[in-house]
Amino acid sequence: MTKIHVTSEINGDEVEFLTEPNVSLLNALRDEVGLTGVKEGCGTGDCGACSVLLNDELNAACLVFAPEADGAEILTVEGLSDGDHLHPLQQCFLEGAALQCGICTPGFLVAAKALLDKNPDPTETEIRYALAGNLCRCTGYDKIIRAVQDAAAQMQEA
Amino acid sequence: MGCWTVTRGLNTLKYFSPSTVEEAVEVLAAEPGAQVFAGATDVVPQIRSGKPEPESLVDLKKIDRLVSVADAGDKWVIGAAAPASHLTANADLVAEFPGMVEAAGLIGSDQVQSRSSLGGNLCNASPAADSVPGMVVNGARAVIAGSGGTRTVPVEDVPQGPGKTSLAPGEFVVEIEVDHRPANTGDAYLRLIPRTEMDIAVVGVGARVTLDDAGNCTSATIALGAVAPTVVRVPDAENALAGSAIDDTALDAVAAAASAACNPIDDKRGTIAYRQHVAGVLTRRAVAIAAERARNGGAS
Amino acid sequence: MALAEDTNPMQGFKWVGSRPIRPDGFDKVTGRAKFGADLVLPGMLTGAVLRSPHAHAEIVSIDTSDAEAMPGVKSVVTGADFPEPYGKPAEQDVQRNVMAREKALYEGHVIAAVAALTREQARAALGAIKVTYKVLPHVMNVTEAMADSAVVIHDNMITKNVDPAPEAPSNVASRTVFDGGELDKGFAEADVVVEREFTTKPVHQGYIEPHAAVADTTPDGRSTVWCSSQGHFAMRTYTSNVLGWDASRLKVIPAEIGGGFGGKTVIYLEPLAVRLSQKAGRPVRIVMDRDEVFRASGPTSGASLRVKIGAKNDGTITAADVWMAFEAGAFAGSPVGAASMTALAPYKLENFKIEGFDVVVNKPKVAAYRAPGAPISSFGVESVLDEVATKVGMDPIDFRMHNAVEQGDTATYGPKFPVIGFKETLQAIKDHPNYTAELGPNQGRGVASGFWFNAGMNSTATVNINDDGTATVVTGSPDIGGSRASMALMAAEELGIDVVSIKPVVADTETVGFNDVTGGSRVTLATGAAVVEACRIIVADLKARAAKGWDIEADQVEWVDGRAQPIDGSQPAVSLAELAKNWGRTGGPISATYSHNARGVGAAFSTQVCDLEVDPDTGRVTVLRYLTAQDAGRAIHPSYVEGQLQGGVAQGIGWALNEEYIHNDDGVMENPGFLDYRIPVASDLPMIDTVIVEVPNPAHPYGVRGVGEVGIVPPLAAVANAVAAAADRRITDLPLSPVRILDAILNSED
Amino acid sequence: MAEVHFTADLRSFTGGVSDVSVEASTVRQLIRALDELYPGLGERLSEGTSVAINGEIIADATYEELPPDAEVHFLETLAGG
Repeated sequence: MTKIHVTSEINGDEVEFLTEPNVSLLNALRDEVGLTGVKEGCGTGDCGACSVLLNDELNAACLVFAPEADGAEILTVEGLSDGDHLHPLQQCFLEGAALQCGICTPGFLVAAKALLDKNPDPTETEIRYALAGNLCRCTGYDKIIRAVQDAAAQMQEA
Repeated sequence: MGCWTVTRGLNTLKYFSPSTVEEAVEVLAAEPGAQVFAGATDVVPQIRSGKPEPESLVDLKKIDRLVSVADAGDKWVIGAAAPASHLTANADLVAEFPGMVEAAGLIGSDQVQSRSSLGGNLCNASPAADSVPGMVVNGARAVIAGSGGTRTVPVEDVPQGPGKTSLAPGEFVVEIEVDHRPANTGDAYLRLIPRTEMDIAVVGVGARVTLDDAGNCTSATIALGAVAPTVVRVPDAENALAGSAIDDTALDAVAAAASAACNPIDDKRGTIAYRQHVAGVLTRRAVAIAAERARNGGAS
Repeated sequence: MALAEDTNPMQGFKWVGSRPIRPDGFDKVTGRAKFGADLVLPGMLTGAVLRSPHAHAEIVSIDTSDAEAMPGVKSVVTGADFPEPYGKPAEQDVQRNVMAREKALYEGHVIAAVAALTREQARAALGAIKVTYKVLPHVMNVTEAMADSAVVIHDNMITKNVDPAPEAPSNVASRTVFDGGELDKGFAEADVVVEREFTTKPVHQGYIEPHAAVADTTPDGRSTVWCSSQGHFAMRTYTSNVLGWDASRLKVIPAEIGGGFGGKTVIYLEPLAVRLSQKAGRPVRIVMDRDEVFRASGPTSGASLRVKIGAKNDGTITAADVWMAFEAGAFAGSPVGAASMTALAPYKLENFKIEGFDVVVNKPKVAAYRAPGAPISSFGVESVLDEVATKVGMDPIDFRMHNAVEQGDTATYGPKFPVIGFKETLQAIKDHPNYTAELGPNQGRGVASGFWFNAGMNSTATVNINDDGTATVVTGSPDIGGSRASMALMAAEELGIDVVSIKPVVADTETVGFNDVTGGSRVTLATGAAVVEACRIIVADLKARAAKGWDIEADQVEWVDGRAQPIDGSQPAVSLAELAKNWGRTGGPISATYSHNARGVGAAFSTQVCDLEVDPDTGRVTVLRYLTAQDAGRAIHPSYVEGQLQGGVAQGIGWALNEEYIHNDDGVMENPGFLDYRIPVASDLPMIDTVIVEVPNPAHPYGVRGVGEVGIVPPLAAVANAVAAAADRRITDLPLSPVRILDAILNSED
Repeated sequence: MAEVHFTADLRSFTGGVSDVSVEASTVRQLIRALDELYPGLGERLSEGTSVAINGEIIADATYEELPPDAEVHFLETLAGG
């Protein structure tokens, strides 16, 4: 046998995939499961483009071994929206022009969701530190921070 | 215990996820080329970058004892693989050891915080490991398991130099023990990084101070990170504090002693002169914070 | 659904100036958008690249036989698989940069490439390629490279623009000089003279998406290439040149691009992927690792500068003397020319000399980075101006205002300025509350200004009217910062239909006419003007079709708010949708294409002010407030204009404070990752306040100037000037790291 | 007549002359005329230079028409980011 069989709940669906022991979850999600919304910017946990929730905790998928996903719940950017109904973060990123090239956007959305799950009403400073693991080279972060603030406010009202 | 074995050409790769310490000990005894991991924040990138691959990987996070954080009466017992995010979320632990927990909370981004652990940070044996000075000043001990049984050593005895530990083959750290702090005791950890996040410490300082009822220092411990191959205690600074009112004179002596205790290198992150100077600056600041916390009953 | 929120009736526009959701946004927030590394083709192989571990070495031999025999390996290429370098010198440089020939010229220079079934197999095969190097001495900065005793990297490099031409080769590729008036006279008139030397380190564009290319080469000798670039037409030109192919054998399809900032106007992987695919008979994908991006793709130059400026006590600059030497990397071509032309351009100057040198060193070949060269020269000039202003006792904005160029003034690079908005940016800063906000102890404020030309160049746009009354706008300009939204807005304005009825598309090299790269802040201006002109052809056509229905002359029809109507009001208006529905019987498909080499470029100016605090005991800097005012001409989509301003500032702050290439004594890069190549993170920055100044460019249909680049010009000096104010010391070497600032505080008096 | 202004780099071809008036109605004619005045300059101007005509910088300007009394500068071709 050359592959490991892994069963996970990914974005709400039971998903089975094959992998090798020393492959990262990032590579498995992209290459085996086809979730290319999970981006690779560095492969060393320094950019956050591959952010996913693993059992509700924020992780860089490039720092996780794929077999660790066996029996785990995973959320990627592809699972953020509810059908064609965008998550408030997605909507606020769009309306607030919080993306330019868009390569970092999936990671920011997942990391911001992790933040708001734990802290529904974060301060600007809390948002900035919570998202410090996600690099963006286009925006200077200004509009990203504002979009998260807007989404938090909307979700508080809802 | 989860176990997978795959073959790749002539090589066999194995992946184990033991569920008890005993199982892990057995696996490691049987698999001399095994790499244990908790957060794997260093292991995954190393493998990807083409470093020689371990023949087997052993995930310690499925062992309850390694991921639990508990007040065991006379001491805290923190699983070696418990993610830092669980430490920073534990209000009681934060209240008692704000400095030590803050140090653990500085290891990498929120993404990394879900993975990084005291045991991993300790066994990675980086001189700049943020959590180690915080553990050292609080007298933390590492409980180590191996085929010869279990032994407990002060955490500062584990790292032996960059990337080197005192662990024997087949041994791993099970948990970190920290005795409850005495009354009127506070701790603090400060580090210098060029950015506000995501950097490796250029200098890290852990400090713990115990005061008497009059507010004078009865004992202090100071440990410096990133200024020598391993964490450095600063007895001269500790002695200067003992019996003092932690006034400017004492703090000047502390800063000078900390600078003098450094044995740093010039590297891409900082120079010798910079590290020496800033070790003094941060030690002074950390001691002041620890003393303030001690005055407030240890709270931050 | 109409998404226009703040329409701009004051300017008479319905769509231009509004902030709709960008059309490509939905794909990007849901993970659907396909970037370079996301494409998968059946049977696709994975490529990997062997790179030189040495900064400078002769390649004595390469033996790939073991690698070729390894499991899963389908093809291996080396220099022998590409034509001998040919053509113009600059073309030969690209050929040699893509694949080393006789020598490896920097650590990371490509030696060979492999395609295999899996990434692991490809990696393993790289390890089995036997390369024998003869390591040569290396030179790593301009001082070393310009020394008489320096090892010469290219033995045929004779310095250009030196009279008489040198006989011996050197590492100086060329010299460039701009001058005017009489320097000695100018300095003699000065009451105050300040002279300083500066250095900067190479910095990387730092896009988050690593370079990626997929090639599928078929047995008929043609190849389809998918790449993430700032211009797929340019990638076709360069790639075919390296391969020695006719360009028409390549079809290049643009993927979404994850940031470029100039660094993706050049090729690295594409020719390797094409040849590997050709030899293997299967598609090949190559994606750089982050460390390869740093080691082998283009940073911008490190540099040494000397700047001397004199002024009278009334603030009039009387003379400026600027000397610069720029690292080009391993091949000629640093942006020292642009740095020379921009250095003093914002100011009226009679007596000046700017001398620049393009110097090769054993580092990666530099690539364009946002206003290439200008931030470096501006750093030196604006730092010295700050000191001069202080010495003559003037507010830094007033001092600049006193000397600022305006329409009709002669730029130091020669021509006269057309309508520009430099003084307006200065005034905007002065009028903003940030400029008078109170500062505490150890805090400082720094001001700097900057200039960039912007570019026009070649663009094509095709507009097709669909029978449901919508329009497809096809261009060949990759969208790196929201340009599809701008194209849609301008088309909506021209056609008079809702912006959501416009579908902007970036098409491949076989589907639309030529477009130059997305660079030089040119797309909204040049491709935008092509879209506007194509829409105007469409409107004329629609008016003619409506006229037919009314049996009147086309010139008796006007186009109002998306409808044709007789000027005399004799008939009810007919909408674009109705006209579109009847396309078949009114003259066939409704489509127009407009191509041009764009004219009417509007120059850009920016003025910025930075407030920061220096920790005097550790040298750490905290940026407290940042304000940028930039003349955009007119903002088509203000949110994305603000985004360009903010992004340029953030990159500039990183350059000023922490970013640098660090090489060890062997010429090996020590920080090829985001851990130690420290770009700003969210918690490093405050909100970046923007003022969009609008002095319309009269030569563009909507007054656009181009906004992408000039924002990165002032921050280096703005930050340095603020540090000088906060620490009471001027530090002239970048980056202004804690180590450097503390050293200055402890060891220098100023 | 086109008024041509030479940068310092080009003055090595003109013997130090910085301004010259030349009869030409396109850039190509201008370059030919300048090459006759200053042999070798034509080749230099044909490679890697942009032309600024009345202040507007144009790449690949060879066939560009020159308005009457155009002010012309030859500049290095620039790369943008």
